[in-house]
Amino acid sequence: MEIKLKNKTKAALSTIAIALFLILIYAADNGMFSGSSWRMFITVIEKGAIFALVAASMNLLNGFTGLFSLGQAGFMLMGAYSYAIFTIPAASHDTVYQYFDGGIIKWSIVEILENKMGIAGHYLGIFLPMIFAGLLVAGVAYLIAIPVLRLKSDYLAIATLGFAEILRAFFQWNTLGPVTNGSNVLRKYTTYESAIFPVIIAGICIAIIFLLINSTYGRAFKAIRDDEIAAEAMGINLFKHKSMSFVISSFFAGISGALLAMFQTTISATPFTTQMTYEILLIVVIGGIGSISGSVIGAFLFTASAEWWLRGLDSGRWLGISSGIMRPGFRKVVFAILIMMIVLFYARGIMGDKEFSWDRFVNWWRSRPGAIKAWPDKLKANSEARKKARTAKAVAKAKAKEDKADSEKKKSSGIPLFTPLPMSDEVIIFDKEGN
Amino acid sequence: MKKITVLSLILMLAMTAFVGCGGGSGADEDTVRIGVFEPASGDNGAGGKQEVLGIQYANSVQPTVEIDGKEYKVELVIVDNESDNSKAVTAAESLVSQDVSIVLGSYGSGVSIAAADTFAKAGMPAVGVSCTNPQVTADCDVYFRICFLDPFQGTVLANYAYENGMRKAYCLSKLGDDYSVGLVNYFVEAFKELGGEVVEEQFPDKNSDFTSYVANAKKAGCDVFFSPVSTEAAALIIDQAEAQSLGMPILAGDTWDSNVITGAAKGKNVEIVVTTFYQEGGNPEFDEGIKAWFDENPEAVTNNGGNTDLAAVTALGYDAYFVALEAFKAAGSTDPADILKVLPTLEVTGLVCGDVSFNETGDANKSEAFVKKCNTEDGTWEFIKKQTAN
Amino acid sequence: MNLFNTWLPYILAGIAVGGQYALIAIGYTMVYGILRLINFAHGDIFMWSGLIMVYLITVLPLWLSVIVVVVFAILLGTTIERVAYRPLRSAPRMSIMISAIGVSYLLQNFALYITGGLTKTYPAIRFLQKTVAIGSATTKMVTIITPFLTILLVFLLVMLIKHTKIGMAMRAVSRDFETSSLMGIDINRVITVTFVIGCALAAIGSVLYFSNYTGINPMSGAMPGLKAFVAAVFGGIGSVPGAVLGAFVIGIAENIIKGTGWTTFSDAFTFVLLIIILMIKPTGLFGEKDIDKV
Amino acid sequence: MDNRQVVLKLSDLTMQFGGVVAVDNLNLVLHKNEILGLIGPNGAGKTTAFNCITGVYEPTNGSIEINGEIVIENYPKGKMKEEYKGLNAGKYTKSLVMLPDKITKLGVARTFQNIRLFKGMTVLENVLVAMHMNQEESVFGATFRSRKARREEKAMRAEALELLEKVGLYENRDDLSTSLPYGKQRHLEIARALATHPTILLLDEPAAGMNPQESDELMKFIGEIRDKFDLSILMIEHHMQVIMGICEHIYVLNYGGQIADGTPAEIQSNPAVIEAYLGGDE
Repeated sequence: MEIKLKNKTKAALSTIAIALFLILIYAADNGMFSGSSWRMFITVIEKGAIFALVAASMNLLNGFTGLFSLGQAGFMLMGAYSYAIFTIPAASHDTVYQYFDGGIIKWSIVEILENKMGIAGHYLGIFLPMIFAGLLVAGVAYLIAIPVLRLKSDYLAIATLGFAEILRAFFQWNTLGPVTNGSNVLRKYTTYESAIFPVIIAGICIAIIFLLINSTYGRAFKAIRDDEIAAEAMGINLFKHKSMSFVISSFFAGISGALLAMFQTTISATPFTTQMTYEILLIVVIGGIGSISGSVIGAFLFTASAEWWLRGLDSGRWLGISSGIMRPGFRKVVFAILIMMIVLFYARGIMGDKEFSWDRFVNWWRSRPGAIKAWPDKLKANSEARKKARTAKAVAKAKAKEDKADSEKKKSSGIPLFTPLPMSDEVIIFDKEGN
Repeated sequence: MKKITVLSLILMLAMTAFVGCGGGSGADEDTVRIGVFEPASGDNGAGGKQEVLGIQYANSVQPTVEIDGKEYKVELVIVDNESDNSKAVTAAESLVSQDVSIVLGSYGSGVSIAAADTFAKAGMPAVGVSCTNPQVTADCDVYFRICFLDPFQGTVLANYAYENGMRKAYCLSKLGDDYSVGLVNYFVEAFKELGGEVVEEQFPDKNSDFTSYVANAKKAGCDVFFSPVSTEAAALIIDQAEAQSLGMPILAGDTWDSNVITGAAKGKNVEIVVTTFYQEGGNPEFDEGIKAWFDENPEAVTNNGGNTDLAAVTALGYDAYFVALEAFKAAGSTDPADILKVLPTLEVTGLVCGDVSFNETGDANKSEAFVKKCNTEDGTWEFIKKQTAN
Repeated sequence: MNLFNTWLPYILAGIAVGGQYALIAIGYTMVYGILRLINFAHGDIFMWSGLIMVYLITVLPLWLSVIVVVVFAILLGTTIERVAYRPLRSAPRMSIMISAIGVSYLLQNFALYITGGLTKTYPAIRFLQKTVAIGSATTKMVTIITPFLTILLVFLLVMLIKHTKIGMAMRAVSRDFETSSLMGIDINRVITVTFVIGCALAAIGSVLYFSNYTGINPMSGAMPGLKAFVAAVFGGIGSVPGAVLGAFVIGIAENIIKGTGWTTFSDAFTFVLLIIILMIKPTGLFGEKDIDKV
Repeated sequence: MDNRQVVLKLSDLTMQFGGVVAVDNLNLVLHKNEILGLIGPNGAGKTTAFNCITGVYEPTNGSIEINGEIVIENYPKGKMKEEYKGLNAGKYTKSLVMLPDKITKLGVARTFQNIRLFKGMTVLENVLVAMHMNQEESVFGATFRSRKARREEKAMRAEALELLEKVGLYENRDDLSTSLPYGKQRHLEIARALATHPTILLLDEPAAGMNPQESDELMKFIGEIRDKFDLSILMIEHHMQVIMGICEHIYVLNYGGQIADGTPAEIQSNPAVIEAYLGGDE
């Protein structure tokens, strides 16, 4: 009993879902709901969107190109800094760069553009440095790619991890203080005002990654992931495509870094450790390596659990249960155990390597337990439809057998001609394939 | 089937978020909540916990407050900011979302700076307990603090060093740590002005090998080893100083006024001098009270590092709690906005670490720091003098 | 002579920490040699060995604590192998590496919970922490003992690998995993023994390391772990003498860098070294070339 | 002599791994539209020779000429200088390397002995991947679906489907490549190789694992694609029935060295070949 929706229906459903989501965020962000949980909801949405973007970018590398890279935190760090440095208002430079005589950059792009173009300049002033952050990171990533991409899987992982650590030390270096503020936090830079902003930017970027993956270049990436040698034999230039994936992934990591800077309102190099890269990697794993929608879902789940739902485990009361073992740190233990369970018993993650599709969603929704109970009148219709489908399937199968035999015959007689096959083989069984 | 299990699990979690936390927000009418924004883990975990102890002790001493003629029970909402600037924002947000009336904290300036904008956005008054970096209150209307500042402390330390004949200082700070880098900076500024000479170095995150830094200080022929770093690193530095016979006093700021240091230095041939907020024995009543409280709460002793020696930040935490209560009384309301209005003019007396009033940036008006020296024989602090910036 | 005296403390420190890295690096190099897996959790096993010692010393005498620590590390390591790596052995390489990262995350977070995020002070082993003077430098006894003990242990290990049956099996498995299993070598046993050796050495390393740098927190294992791994790569992964040499090189170089005032980059340097060696000689100093079968 | 155009020429090709000479002084000529067989016992170095031609390995000594141009050439260098056991040590002085993707772009396509399909992809996608190298649109245009990209994609799909139809995989186009039965996977590999628009096709044991009837079909199929796509084919095969039935000329390798070459009839009666096969491990 499978339903196939029309493309128009799918598009409409997507539009409605996105619109509802944005309205919900807008409403919650502007305090239209009472109850302070909504504040936390907004925080989780913002942070989740940012991590969804960086997870998707990591998935592009690890899941779609098969490059096990662990440099994502370093690239985020760089993106965050290059955004922040150029948007600190001139008046705040003395406070921010308090140990470096106000730094060497005494202006803010946002202010310059604002003076010229008003409010449009303000947004352009946020947007341009963000893009610049992405481009700068992409450029550095290209330089790193030249030596690093020659390495095999695990060496690559450790080398990229090393580069991230080097970047971190570099940004904390006192000598660069007039630009990076050394070990001290950068703050007071321009940030977004509405939670809609990171959601939309991250959404657009993820959509671009999605489009890329479904282009011929995306196919080339997947080919490299599946079999480097065969891909090369198909005329795919390994270095060109690997570095392309690496650079594009870094670009988006840079953008997400800029968004993270805006979210946090202060930025310092300290938190961008290997630990952070591991967390991004675990998001990718939870969502499913090779599924962009999985990474998005994973990011929101991870953020919500870590920052919100499981916080009670640290303070001794969770789900109404109070216990002495729930003291600070317990949340992280539970969390780590959950992740290990996913890694060991559920290695494909939430989405496997499938993407979200309305077809599957609708079919899953109909097949969930309780669905039939909920609409008893549909029960009969369903069973009838199922019976009908079964007969249709049987007929189709019989026909397919004939066709197969037919085509076999044709093959033996030379190059067979096209014979359309009934659609019965295309039935998607969600529980088996998409679990 | 698996899918359904996972999904129901997720749904269950999601429910708890709204139910669990939401349940909290619908608190009793007669309860007022104080948010405690402190690290319980990470680099500053030890100090953060000691600061929380002071607040908790104060809460046990004075669990209620009378606001506008009505008796309120005071409830503490404690979150862990993990000593991590990126986690600090969400931790702060979770406090705001739990309807606290005022926030106290944090130990370590970085997290306070990171959270300042979140509190500002929510109009939530915050009182810094031991965050000494000037940036915490600068450009932030909601942040106040009851301790002195790094420029002041740096100058005090430089004065002390110069007055005691030290002319060349080795300054060690931790890369990426605003507190130590900032304090070293002010120290260097003041020390150079006095005519001293300095050697500056920084050690990277997660470093535990201080052999070479100690060797560097010896090589450079310095007279004093200034390293106002976290207590974690401090213990390792003391250890190496002993192993290599450093031969010069170690000077540090308020973070070192902790039993971690006295514990590490006990029985070792090192000289440690610190500046701090609180003079032990300055208020015997408080000292005795908290020791008795420790006796009743074994968990508090664990959080204090396994013994009942007092840290300065515990005393400051105690003071911060009472500042918050006074703010409630003065505002006559539990609404953050009302509290914010009365804070700039608030004056609190009778505290353990000296009276508190705020200047226009929101900093406490404090003009002297206590200089203490570690007695390495019995592992206690000895009061030396009160030192001013001039 | 003067120059020597100036640099002596750095070199001594470098040799000591190098020896400690070496003991960790052996675990990395052996596991990688056989399973082709970077055991990201190895550094955390090292950290846990130190942590357990802190708790044990309160109830047991010193000598017994050390033994129990070694046994604990072995149990922890083999359990991790059995639970987190063995089921994934036929899975893609990335999965098992992710599993290793997951285990590392779990071990660190569990340590965070147990310690409450506070740094624990390692128990004083008076004999190791005694101050001694060498030339112009004074240092701890452990600094002197470490390189000798390391070399002795490595010598024993090399003997074991060269001259015992299990050692032979290990060499065979590291050369060709599949063929060896077809030849009737009990792969699981070989892997278990590898983990036993690696973890035991890491535990001994932890006693030396934490006697020298006495603070333990949940992140204490991460940096030494990464550095030891770099050492293993430097020496040619799979090669025990290579890992030991690499560890000493990294330990000494790191301390000399600190001595020259580039302290900001003392950790970053390790990774620079890694990238340079991978560029020039991807198989490390003593590594063997691996030819892809097509 | 054969006066057809020479499309592929191996001269003194030697490949030595450490102390093992896998391919020893191989000289081979492939003419246009010829079907050439490369046979020999296991471990004779046939696949290694393929890997040298396609740029996977860098040969130790010798040269490879494609369509009249030397594209790969090497001589023993460094440590190999002393270790080198092959012939013609001083003959070559240039070091020309070409990566596999460039070789493919020159019109040399191959299949693999142990099928190397892209596992995560459908049959159609497998073929589409092979067409990617001819795409002109940049990654930017392709991502944002420029008009050119859409046109190219459409053309690719049409061509791929046509190709699948020709090899009899049209019905399976949306199946996962690994879900195909073994024989069809072999066909898909060939289709994929054809999608790169080759002039020379290297087939590595295309009939492996097939029953006599299937290999008969395969033989016909190979002949057909040769004509249809104007190919020159070099194939490694163990099925003597296939080799003898289809190849115009055969080279025999043993222990890396070339022991004979000639027409199928000549090979069948060559004593050295018989010796190698009877005395060898087959």
